[in-house]
Amino acid sequence: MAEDFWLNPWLPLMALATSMVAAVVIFALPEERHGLRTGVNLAASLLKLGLITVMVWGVFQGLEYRLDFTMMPGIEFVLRADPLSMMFAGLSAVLWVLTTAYAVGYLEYSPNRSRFFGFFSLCVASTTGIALAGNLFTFFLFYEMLTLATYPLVVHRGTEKALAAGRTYIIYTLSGGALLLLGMAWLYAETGTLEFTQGGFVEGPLTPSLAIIFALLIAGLGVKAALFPLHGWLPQAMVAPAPVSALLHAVAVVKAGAFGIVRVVNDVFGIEFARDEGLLLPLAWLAAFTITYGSLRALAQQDLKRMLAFSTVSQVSYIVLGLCLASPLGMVGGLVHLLHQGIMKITLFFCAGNYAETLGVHRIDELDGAGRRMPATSIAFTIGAFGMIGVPPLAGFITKWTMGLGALEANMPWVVLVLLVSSVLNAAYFLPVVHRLWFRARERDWPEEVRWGRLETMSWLLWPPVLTAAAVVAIGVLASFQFSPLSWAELLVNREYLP
Amino acid sequence: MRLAAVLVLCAVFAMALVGTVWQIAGQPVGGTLPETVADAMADSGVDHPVTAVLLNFRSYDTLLEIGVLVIAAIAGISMARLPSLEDPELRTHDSLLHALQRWFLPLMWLVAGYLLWAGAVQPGGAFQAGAVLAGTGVLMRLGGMPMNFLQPRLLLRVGLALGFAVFLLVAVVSAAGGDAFLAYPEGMAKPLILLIEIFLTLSIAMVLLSLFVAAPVNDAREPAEGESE
Amino acid sequence: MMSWLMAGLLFTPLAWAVVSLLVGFRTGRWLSWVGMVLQVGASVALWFAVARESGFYYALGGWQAPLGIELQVDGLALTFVLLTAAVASACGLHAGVYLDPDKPWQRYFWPLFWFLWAGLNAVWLGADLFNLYVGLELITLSAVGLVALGGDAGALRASLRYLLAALVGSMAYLLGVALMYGQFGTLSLAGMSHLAQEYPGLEGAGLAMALMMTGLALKTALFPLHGWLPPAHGIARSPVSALLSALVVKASFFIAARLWLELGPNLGTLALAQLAGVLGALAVLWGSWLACLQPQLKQVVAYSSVAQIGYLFLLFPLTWGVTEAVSQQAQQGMTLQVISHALAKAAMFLAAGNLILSTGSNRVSDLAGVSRFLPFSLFSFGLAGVSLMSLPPTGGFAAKWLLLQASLNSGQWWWTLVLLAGGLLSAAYVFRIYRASFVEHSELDQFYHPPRRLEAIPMMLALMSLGLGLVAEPLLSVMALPFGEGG
Amino acid sequence: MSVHLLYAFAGAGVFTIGLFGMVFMVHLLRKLLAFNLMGSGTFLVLVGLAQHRNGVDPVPQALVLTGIVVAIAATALALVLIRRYFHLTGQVTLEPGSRDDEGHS
Repeated sequence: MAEDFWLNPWLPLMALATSMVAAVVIFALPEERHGLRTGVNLAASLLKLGLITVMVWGVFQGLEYRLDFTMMPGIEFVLRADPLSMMFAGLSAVLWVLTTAYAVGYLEYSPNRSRFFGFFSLCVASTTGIALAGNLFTFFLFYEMLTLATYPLVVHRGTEKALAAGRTYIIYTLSGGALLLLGMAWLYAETGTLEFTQGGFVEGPLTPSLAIIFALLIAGLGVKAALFPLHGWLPQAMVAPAPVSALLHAVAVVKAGAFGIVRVVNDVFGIEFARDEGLLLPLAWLAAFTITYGSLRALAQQDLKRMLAFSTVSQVSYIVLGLCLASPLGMVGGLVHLLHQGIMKITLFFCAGNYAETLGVHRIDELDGAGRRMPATSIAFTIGAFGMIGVPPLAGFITKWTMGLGALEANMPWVVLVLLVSSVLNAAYFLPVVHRLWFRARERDWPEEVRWGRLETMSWLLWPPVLTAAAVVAIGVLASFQFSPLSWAELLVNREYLP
Repeated sequence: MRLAAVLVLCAVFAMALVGTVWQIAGQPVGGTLPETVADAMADSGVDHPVTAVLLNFRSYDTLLEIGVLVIAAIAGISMARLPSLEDPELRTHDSLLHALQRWFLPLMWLVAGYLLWAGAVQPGGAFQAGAVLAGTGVLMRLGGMPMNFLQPRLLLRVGLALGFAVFLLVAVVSAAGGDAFLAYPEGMAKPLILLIEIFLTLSIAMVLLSLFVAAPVNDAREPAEGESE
Repeated sequence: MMSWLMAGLLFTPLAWAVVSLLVGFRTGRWLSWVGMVLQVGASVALWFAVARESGFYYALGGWQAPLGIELQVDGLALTFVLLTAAVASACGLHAGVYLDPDKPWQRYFWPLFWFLWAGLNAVWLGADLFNLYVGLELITLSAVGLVALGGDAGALRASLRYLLAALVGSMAYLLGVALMYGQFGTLSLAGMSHLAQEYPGLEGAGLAMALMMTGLALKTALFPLHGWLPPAHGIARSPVSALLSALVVKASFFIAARLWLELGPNLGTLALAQLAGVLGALAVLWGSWLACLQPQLKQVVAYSSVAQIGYLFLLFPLTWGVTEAVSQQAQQGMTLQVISHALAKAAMFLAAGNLILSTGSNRVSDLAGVSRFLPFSLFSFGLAGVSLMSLPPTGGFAAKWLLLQASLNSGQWWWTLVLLAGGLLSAAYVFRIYRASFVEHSELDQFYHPPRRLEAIPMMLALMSLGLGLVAEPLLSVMALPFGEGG
Repeated sequence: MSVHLLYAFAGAGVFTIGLFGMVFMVHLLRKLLAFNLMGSGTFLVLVGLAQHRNGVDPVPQALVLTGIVVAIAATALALVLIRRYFHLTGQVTLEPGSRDDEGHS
């Protein structure tokens, strides 16, 4: 591709527009046009995947994709592609395809699908926007749009419980948004710019107001990233349909928060500035605490999806913790976990959804013997769970190993201890599930069993977790391959942050 | 308790207001408008400064003011009940009133006409004339004269809008010629102002009268004491 | 060319008021369409003309101030004229379908509507204090007439309350005008501004200005003088509510703001500025809180107006005793807030009208299940809600951002808390409506589907308020155009 | 102190009385009368203060004429509304649901 190809500036916008346009089209389609809707959905997600792939290649070649225009005095709308944004955009593009396919199967025969898929696409559009945002303002724009687009998904079922969860969700996230806005406005008043800059644009020395701004920004982002004590909405939001949970937990919402923290630390304050001024250490402690706390709470859960939710609380903080190490390897570990955790967690949620949809099983103690009834799903679940624990050579192991090295590099050995404790705890809540799946015999009938002919479940539901589970293995085994997440994270860190 | 509070507040307000008036009266600043008015009188087309201000210098105010009157009339007749207008019960069968009417009505029309004409040189003008004219209408109505044009039909609406429409047309005609909105063409001020005033008088009388007439009256459900007016 | 456009702009609404008085509702409807086209055309043409050249004073009748009445035709005024053209046309188009043409009183809708429009334009362009008073009364009386049109006891009670409050407000304003004339011997705002600069320390005039602002605050429904607004805006027909909330309350605020910006630097005090800000802040909090508690849909929207008006009054503290740049930001923020609230609130009321039409009830709880059947109007309502919550990229956000910057840059950080809390509270009442619509256990399974045209209009308005944030920069640059000083 | 200024002070007083009536009275007709008092007070101030300053001044006189017409229009509209309101509810105050015993003028 030529370097001055005229389409280049428009590629980010087109990637954004694919899901945006899909959303509008889907809203406009009548409820009963299922086939067409599925077609639009899949076509749009594949198109987006293609566009992102082109951009990934371009960014790898060192190309710059950037589109900007001025919205208000001093405020620009900027979309651009850099290695970090490609990482997140790529993740959301890949998982959008799979989740869409999964959702088509999951929601078959249920009402309000037009509404669901419309907001679903908007949600993905927001995520893409977050990934491609070139300044804090654009980031904020899509961050809030994400909040709004996910609300209808959370309350989709319209039950009392769903509405209550939606309420909690909206209170948490909008309050977070308000904090973020305050921090952003203040930052702008102090510095006069919001443009993400390599190495940060905040200039020392650290004043009290800068420290407060940092705290405000992190708190605002921490709500979505489910940092303790701002995680309360996440387990409640489990009432949403499984594809939504998968998306919320694996890609869109929590990752948006974590991604935002990465952006703020790296491109607003600058990693070295933040480290040298001691901003990162409290954040590291908070992340470490959240990792342990989430795992402990997960231990106590009986509901499968709630357990996964607390596991998410714990796992997302790995990203933050890795970042706070502020050493090259630590950052690589944290950033790569953005992808690894997404793929592993979405596998687990797909599987949980399959159990619920096919067998009517929601609780862990009802899972006895499910491995025999649904082998493919259960294998996928097992792979995901082992990945989470950090069993080599799966994806989770890569994360933990790199981060451990990074902690030593940064001279923060206590982090290694946190990683170890967390892995033990992960094993403690995942292994019993795996044990029930494979080694317990079924004594009762399944609560609500549905049969789908030859396969263990509907093929729309079966293939996505199988594919993601395969990916969990692949990105672990092929970690040193040129376009693997790990290599990309290394490229990113070496090129941009800690050369 | 509430009375005391309101009284105290009003007293405070009154004192502040009197103080303000005192302050302002003590140190007026700026130019004097009356001289400017006097200088411009020659171009105004009328001889009385108040009329000149009303219908020439600040004619936009007057235009909008007539609009306000028309609005009130519209809102009024929007609530009128049609059939009640000619209810015989409303008619006063008072021989004194009838006698008065016979003598007064022509006289009042004359007064109205005079007020209208006098506006050009001394206090008076369309509004005063219209008010007197409306007064005759009220008398006629109370005396039970059939005034079918007060039924909220096209005729009434034309009557209400006529003065305003004429004013507006005059305003826009000169603008169409490239002059400012509401400007009178050279030398035409006097006849145009007179024209406007005549139609305004009619319309103002009509508005006031229709507001007097327009109200929901004589409905069976209405309590007895509500009939008193 | 310019003078024809001006004449057309002033003439059209008044002429259409007269003509539509003479015909029935249906004829009035298509006549009004023609009028709207003319009016929108004149507004757009003038706006571009001024954006290309610069603002000017338009002397009515050829008499210049202080003798005659001059109109101040600048970017700001024309932007508001344009806004009025857009919102009023939308409301008029909606009303043409929404109102029942067979009711005998509806024929009076069009003349009142056009008079209201004329009054609004008179206020945006007015630069003469007494003329502004007449314009205000033109607005008030036609608005009251519209609320009361064919109304029952409740509507009459609301409109009487509205009328009495508005009359007290205008009298206070007029008394202030009387005092000002006694002080300065002129009615032209620009002339007064010059004199006030020349002779500082006129305490009497300061008090007179405070009196005028109090009267205008009453007419704008500033807390705690807001009691009349929710009943009137809640009970009127939806297109009328939209007009009232979107435009009418802004007229009196606009005058207060013009007064403050012209005379405030010399006649205002810190206490007055901060008081206005504090009352605005309380309005934001109290109005939003009450909006959360209302059982009726339109009351929610009406109380939300009380809250949104509160933001506007932050203009006063943020432009007093601050640097030019901060004042500029505050003014821009205020302007955007007026525009975006007008668009969003009109969209909201019109959408609420559609929702009421389809559920047959004004209660929030009766919206259960609507999200399944009427996504379009609900969507418009939601998009407008996004602007009220001031999330990006809406005009509401742009306004809030500028106000945030102004308060941070002037060191008055406490207003930022109000802005943020207000945003969250508005989210609370907007989401209350969404939440109700997502409830699935509705008894109603069939909803009436309003005509497409009714649904399209609020959507257009909502999209405009959404897109406002994207074009804020060019819009603001026109409003900030240097103003050609005329006679 | 000129006689004109006296008018202005009287106007201030009349305005305040009107304001009091507006705030304190509940009967709608009384409120309306109070509004007219406020109007009269305002017009007194307008003319009195201006004439104190300028001598005979046609501008405030014209303004007062306009103001009177506007006030009359408002009064008339209010009266129509009050009459219809009374007709529909039998009430003479704005408090919903409570009948007023004051009697009507």
